Amino acid sequence: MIKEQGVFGIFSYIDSTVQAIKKLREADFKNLRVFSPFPSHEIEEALERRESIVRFFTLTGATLGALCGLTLTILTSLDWPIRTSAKPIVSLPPFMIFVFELTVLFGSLATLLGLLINSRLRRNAPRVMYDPRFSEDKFGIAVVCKIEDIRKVEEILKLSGADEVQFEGI
Amino acid sequence: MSEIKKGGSTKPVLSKGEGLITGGIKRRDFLKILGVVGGTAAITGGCSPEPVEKIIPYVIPPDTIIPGIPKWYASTCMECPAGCGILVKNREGRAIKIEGNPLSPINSGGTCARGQAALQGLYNPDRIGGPHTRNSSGRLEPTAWDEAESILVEKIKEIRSKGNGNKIVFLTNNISGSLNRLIDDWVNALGGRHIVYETFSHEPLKEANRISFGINKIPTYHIEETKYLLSFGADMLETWLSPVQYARKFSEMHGYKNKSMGKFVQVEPRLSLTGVSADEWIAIRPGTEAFLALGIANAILSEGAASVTSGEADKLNRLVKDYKPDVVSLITEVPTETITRIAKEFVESRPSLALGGGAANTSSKSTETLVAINILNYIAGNVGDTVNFGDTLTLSNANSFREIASLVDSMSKGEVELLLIYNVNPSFTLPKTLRFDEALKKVPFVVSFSSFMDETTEQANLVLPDHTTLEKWGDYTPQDSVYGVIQPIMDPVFNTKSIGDVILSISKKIEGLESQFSSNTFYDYLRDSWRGIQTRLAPDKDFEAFWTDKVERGGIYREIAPIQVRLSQEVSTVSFSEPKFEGEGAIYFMAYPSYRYYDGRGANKPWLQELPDAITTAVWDTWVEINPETARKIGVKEGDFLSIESPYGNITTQAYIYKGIRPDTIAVPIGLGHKSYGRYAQNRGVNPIEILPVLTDEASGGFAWLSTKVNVSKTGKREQLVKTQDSTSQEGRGIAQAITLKELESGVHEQHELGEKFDMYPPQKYIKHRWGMSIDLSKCIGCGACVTACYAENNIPVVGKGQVAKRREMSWIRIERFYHEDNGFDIRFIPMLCQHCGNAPCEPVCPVYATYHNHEGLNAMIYNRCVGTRYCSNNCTYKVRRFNWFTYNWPEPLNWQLNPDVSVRTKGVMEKCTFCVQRIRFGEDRARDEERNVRDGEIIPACAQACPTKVIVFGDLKDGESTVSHLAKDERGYRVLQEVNTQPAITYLKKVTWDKA
Amino acid sequence: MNQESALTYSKVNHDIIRMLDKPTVKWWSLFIFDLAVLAFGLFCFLYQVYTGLGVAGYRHPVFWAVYITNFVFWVGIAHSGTLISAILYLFRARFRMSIYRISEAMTVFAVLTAGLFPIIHLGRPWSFYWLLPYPNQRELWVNFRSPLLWDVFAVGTYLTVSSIFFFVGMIPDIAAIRDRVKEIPRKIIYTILSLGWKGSTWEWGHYTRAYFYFAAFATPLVISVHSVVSWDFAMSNVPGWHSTIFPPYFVAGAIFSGLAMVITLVVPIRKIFHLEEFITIANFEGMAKMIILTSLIVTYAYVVEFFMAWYSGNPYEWGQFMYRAKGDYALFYWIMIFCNSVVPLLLWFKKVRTNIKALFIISLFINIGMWFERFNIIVISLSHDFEPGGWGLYRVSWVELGVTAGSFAWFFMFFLLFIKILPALSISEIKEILPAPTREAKAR
Amino acid sequence: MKKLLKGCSGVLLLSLIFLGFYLYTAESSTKAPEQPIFFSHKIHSGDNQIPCQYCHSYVTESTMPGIPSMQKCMGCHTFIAGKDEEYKYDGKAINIQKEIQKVKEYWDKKQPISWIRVNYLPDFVYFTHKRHVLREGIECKTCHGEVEKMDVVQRVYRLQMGWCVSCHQEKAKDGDELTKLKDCLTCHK
Repeated sequence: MIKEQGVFGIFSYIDSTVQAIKKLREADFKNLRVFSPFPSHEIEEALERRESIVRFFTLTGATLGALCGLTLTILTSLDWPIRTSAKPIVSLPPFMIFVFELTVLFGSLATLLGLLINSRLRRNAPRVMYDPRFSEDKFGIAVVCKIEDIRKVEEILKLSGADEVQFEGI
Repeated sequence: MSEIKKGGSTKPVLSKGEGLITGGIKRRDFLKILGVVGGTAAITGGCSPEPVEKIIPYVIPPDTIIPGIPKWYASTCMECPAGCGILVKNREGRAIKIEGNPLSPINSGGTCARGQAALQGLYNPDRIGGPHTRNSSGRLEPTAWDEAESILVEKIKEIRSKGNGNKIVFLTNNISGSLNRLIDDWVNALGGRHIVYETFSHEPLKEANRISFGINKIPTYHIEETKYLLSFGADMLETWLSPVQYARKFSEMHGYKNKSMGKFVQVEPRLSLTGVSADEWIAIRPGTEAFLALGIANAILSEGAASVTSGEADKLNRLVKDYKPDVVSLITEVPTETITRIAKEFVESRPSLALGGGAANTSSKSTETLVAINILNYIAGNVGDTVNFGDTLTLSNANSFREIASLVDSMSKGEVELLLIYNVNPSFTLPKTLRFDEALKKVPFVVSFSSFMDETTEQANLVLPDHTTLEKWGDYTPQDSVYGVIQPIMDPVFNTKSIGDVILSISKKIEGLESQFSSNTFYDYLRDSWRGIQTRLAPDKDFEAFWTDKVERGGIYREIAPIQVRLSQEVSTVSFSEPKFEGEGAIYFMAYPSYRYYDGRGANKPWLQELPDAITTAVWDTWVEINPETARKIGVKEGDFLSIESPYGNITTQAYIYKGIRPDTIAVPIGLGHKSYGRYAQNRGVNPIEILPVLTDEASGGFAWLSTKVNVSKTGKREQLVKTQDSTSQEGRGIAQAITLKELESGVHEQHELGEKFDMYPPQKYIKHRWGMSIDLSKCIGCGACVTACYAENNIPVVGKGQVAKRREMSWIRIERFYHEDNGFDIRFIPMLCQHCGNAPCEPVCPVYATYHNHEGLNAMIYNRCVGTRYCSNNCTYKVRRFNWFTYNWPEPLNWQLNPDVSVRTKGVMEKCTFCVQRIRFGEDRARDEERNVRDGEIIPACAQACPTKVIVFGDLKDGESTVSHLAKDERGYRVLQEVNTQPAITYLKKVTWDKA
Repeated sequence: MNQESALTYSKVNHDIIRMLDKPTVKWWSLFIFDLAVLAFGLFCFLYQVYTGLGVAGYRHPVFWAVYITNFVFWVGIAHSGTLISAILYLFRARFRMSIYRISEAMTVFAVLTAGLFPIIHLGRPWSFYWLLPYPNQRELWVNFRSPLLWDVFAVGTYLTVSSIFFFVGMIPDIAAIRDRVKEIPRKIIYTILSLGWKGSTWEWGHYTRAYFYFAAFATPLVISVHSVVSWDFAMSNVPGWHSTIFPPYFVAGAIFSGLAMVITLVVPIRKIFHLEEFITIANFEGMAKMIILTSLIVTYAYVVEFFMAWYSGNPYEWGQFMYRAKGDYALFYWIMIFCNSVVPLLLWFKKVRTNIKALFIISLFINIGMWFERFNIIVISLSHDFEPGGWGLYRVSWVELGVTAGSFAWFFMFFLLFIKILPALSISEIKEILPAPTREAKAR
Repeated sequence: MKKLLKGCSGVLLLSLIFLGFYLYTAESSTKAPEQPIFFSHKIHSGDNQIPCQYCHSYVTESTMPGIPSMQKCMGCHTFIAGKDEEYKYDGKAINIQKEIQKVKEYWDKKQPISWIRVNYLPDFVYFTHKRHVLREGIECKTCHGEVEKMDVVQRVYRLQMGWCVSCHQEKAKDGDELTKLKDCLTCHK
């Protein structure tokens, strides 16, 4: 794998972070990774990110769940029809409960799956391009760029108010 | 000895038990059971591993047994002197169910609870396993039959050598027939006496009949033909003479049909179970029935309504002239109008019948009372019509209490050297004041033939346990018209020997008797004796054919017409006075025979112990019934322990507040309070006989049961009175409904809706059948035979007092009783069982389909699928489901009785009435084999079969012609809690009442 | 937000992660005591399985009693957790931030506890899996028409979804702990649990979206679950159960009891861990107000039940309700009324609802009252239904009490472990409501 | 991607466990216990062509087929003592005469032989041989396999519910009959 170079700025303030993002984007550095201790709308807006595609996972899961609920209840009831209390073998009103529950269950599981896949969560500690302070009170911007652009990026970060700037290979 | 094992099941495991017969290959051998016998199944389920099972074949196959196929044998029930005919079901060599013999004119197929429970006598775990003799240290120890018999032989030889043959006494219960003859002859040959002792022997009835008509006998009564029944304390539906017979006849008389029914008036201080079925209860002052009868007679005679000759009328008029209704009213505390009204009704509704002589109401003037009742019957023209002196009871042959008392006296004087006791338990049934136990100690040698270790047997020197009725040959003649055959249903369970065989076998060893008693076995003796009957009754028949036919049918049944009798001269000599009561107390003490335990002999049968008393619903214990007014006065609530003190002793038992008893009377049932008699009877309840004085009915010498006045006081101790129904009121919910005769006649009554009402769902489809039931409340007398029959048929466990206290009795059918106080005091019974609802609330709530509605309308319960959520029971409108809180066990050999066609349930599953699905399937299978449809009435569930009054009708509702589908549309029909729209398959027919005056 | 303005991001981290310090002797003794009670409960259960359900106090016709009471009680407790975390999340109620993690934990543990009872109360608990629709050689399925099966699905779904919700909400906080702890074993555990969370924008982007969906699912789910639980009763025909108001009545009751339980749990934690800065009086007041509201709804339901019984002219219903008020169990009924309808009225006074001690005591009353509410609904209704001949009373047995105590121990075992292992307050969400540090603010 | 793989393998493992369980419960396992006497159905029923019903004589009358009594065994074996030769089975050599001698010993002691049950039905299942054999004409081997070829009887089918039900389902001619044949009360009472 070809090593890419990254520049890594650490900020204390959210407005400086947002400013840095805007400037970097203006300078056509689009490959940014921003870290924050909490979800921040300002940062997201500055990054102009697209809507998360987790929702499609949710939709698929929920639909699948509803279908499962419907088929499971109807088909198993018909498989060995047993009469209880003069009620029809396929009693849709109670079956709707299963449709609902399975919609929720499958929807939630699919959302979880969507979250895990899309945000690429994996079970090891981040080693590169990360600072433990991000989970505390610092903001960070990692800019992936060519070696020749490193200086430029560093300059933008520092100008925007970065406390520190580091270099790392990705 | 073979063994069948099934993993984790409570099915009968045949193993060597103490005293159980273990060797030999015999006819109807139950020990070498073919291993593939399904046995009684237990349910496990889940992923239980398969047990390693053994299959054990017969060595020699018995000739009559095909494993898996039941055989029925006819016999005669000996649980009380009534002698009902029975059919006993044998599966794989074991008796598993008793049913009434439909051919018997006594019970016509019905039984009582005691009859059903005879099986628990047979399989009682506390039976004496073999002969016992008293050793040097004074303890009874097992011995061999040869040895035991030779001890008796030596004893007899010794007594005879001293020339004391007249000091031999054979004390038995009323055993008529061949055994009676054998014992009579045998003891006479020895020079001794045979004394017949029955706890309830009704001497006053005999004596009164002798005085009135010159016949010293107990007649039979044709209750079924009467239109008006007036009973002076005769508990004919419980223990009086022949309860199943009279229950059946009563239901014919009193059951509503063709827009009419007979009327029944019960005169007694305590409303008994019999009284509950009456249309009117007259709470008379105890012991004054004679005056009421005379008052009624007076009223009839003074109206000139009597059907007697003028000479007799004069004679009678002289006798009754002092007893004008207003005078009588003062003595009896019965209103004058009631007396005149009853008099009018009694003569106008003919044929009528007056009965008397219930044990509980037998006072020291009982003979006079019964004479007065005889007069009533006579002037109403009933004698020779509904009173049948042609067909009399053999109970008439019993010795009187006075004779028993003199026996006790001679015993204590040392005038008895050898006492042989069979089937009686005088230590328990005689009052303590008679000092029987002390007298018994004076008898040098006592032999008991009892199969159970009762109070008397405990004191015997030699115990030679007899077979129970279901294990031996014999015969019994309860009344002149019936010769019942007793045949063994199975080989003996324990190492017992028939008393007849013992007598015959020891006779061989006593010189002088060998020739007279030459039969090898009692079976031969019996056949010889029946040869005599055959020569008498059917001289032209071949004996073998005659014998086989009678054994198959269960006996000889004849009809004997009433004979005409006239009033004797002696009547005019009778003088009437109030009976004597001993004791200074203010309260009359009534000890009444229990329809569950009779005189106490039923107490060792767990089914009877757990059968709720119909009125109180109490189980496993004794109680004292006390009027709420009296209770309030002494500050007593239900469950309080009361001390009842007579001059002769003191008993302490729990109070039951009962409006059906006079405020000046308390009542305690007889039957419990055993000091021994096995684990189920021992130290349970109290025996009211203990505090009774030795007072006899003066004229007849019969025991005067109602002869004591007592003091009642609170002890301060209190416990829950264990009973199965707490609520006494039906809260106006129309569970047990009634309708008056007038309403029915006029047709002005609510017609219940029979048409299909609007439903969300399409009507259900039933393939071929829809099983249903109808229950006629006008016939139900609350006797509990159905309950016990259900226990027997469906392997229902007995849970014991502690569990019933938690209302965990397992009975699938219960007799609910509701008190009504709006218009006089009145009790209604309603048998409550699974209603097999068309819209069963229990079904849809089961998550695993353990209960569902099948194509024949059955509400099925699949035990092995049940996980035990108990939701079905919560949702059951009728609360008829039972849950197995534990795995219940049947102590060996009670488990031999289990029905192999019904699963034995283990802990954690629900169960309930199945309409006896095993019988339904059996009937359907048979019909299919014979390529026909199931006939109406062919399939009968155990409860319907046992019912002596034929309350329950079972059949196919889909078949428009069946009896049950007609009854379902009956004008009296209703369904319990119909408004819940459960659409039950059971139609109840409303009880019919006479309009209250 | 005056009080909170003293908080800084690092103080949030510090204070919350401080709670995970080595357990004290007190904690250990509490934990061991808890395990002892749990062991006793387990013994009672095993004894019951071995001997038979008869060792519990059930008696005909009361076939459900303390176990199902506990089931409904714990499911009810669970509900307020989801309410606080999901519903209030959707409504953006700020006072939820500091307490939602505790209440979510409470939800998960309460459902874990509740889920035991349907199995404990079975006659044959070893066959409980027959309630699950799985292909088997018998070719038998389950009865989807049975409310008990609805329960299986509802509670199962609820447990899964609330666990996911609970866990997902914690990922960033666990990452924060991971970044702080030094000892190797803990570091590894938190590393695994944090799933490599970095706090990057794309993570946050998907995260907030997913979180929103979880909340959106959880909200109807929570209502459905307690509705389904109420249908266990309402779908039957027992007088006192068969009622259309049961679902809303049960949901309100669940929230009511759950809020009380949150207070019961949070008050001691706040005191022990000195979290006054995070969990403020205002938070409590917000909950107290919700308690008033739900108490009124519940009281309304009590009244309406009586009214409907009377107005319907149904003798069975009316008989049942008169029995509740005047019958053998009247004491329990009036305890319920006192605890649930009368005591919460005190919260109308601001002085009371801002007094932590008073709140704590009131919350205990409500817990007791709500337990008895379920007990009354179940036991009194069953003991007095259609058929007077079948009426009977119930008395609790020591086994049931043991199992009940065990269930509390089971719940608190999880809770004790939770406060020592996982962040009991949400680090990232508290930061969300803190004013973000800006250079402008600093300059001023 | 790794994550996905891991997840997939997890799901796969889970379904394998389920499948295994399903197969385990549905499988037709064999069970051939060693009996107290080497009784060969092959010799009796196969070689000598004795019909099943000769020994299992109640099969068309009763719920149970009947295990032959010792008397029945001796009915023949009083006259048939067997050849004094080795009979090969499962690598073992069995002396037929000695085995028959064992039967005689039992008979002399008037003791039954405790056979080990091969085909087992739980107690709560009510199966009637009569209904199946007599009415429906189902052959013995349908459930017991080709016994006439077995020296030691072994279980061919596990006789589990699903197996019974599938046959009941096939036999049903119409909907009503299917309902009847699949009624739980048919086998559980």
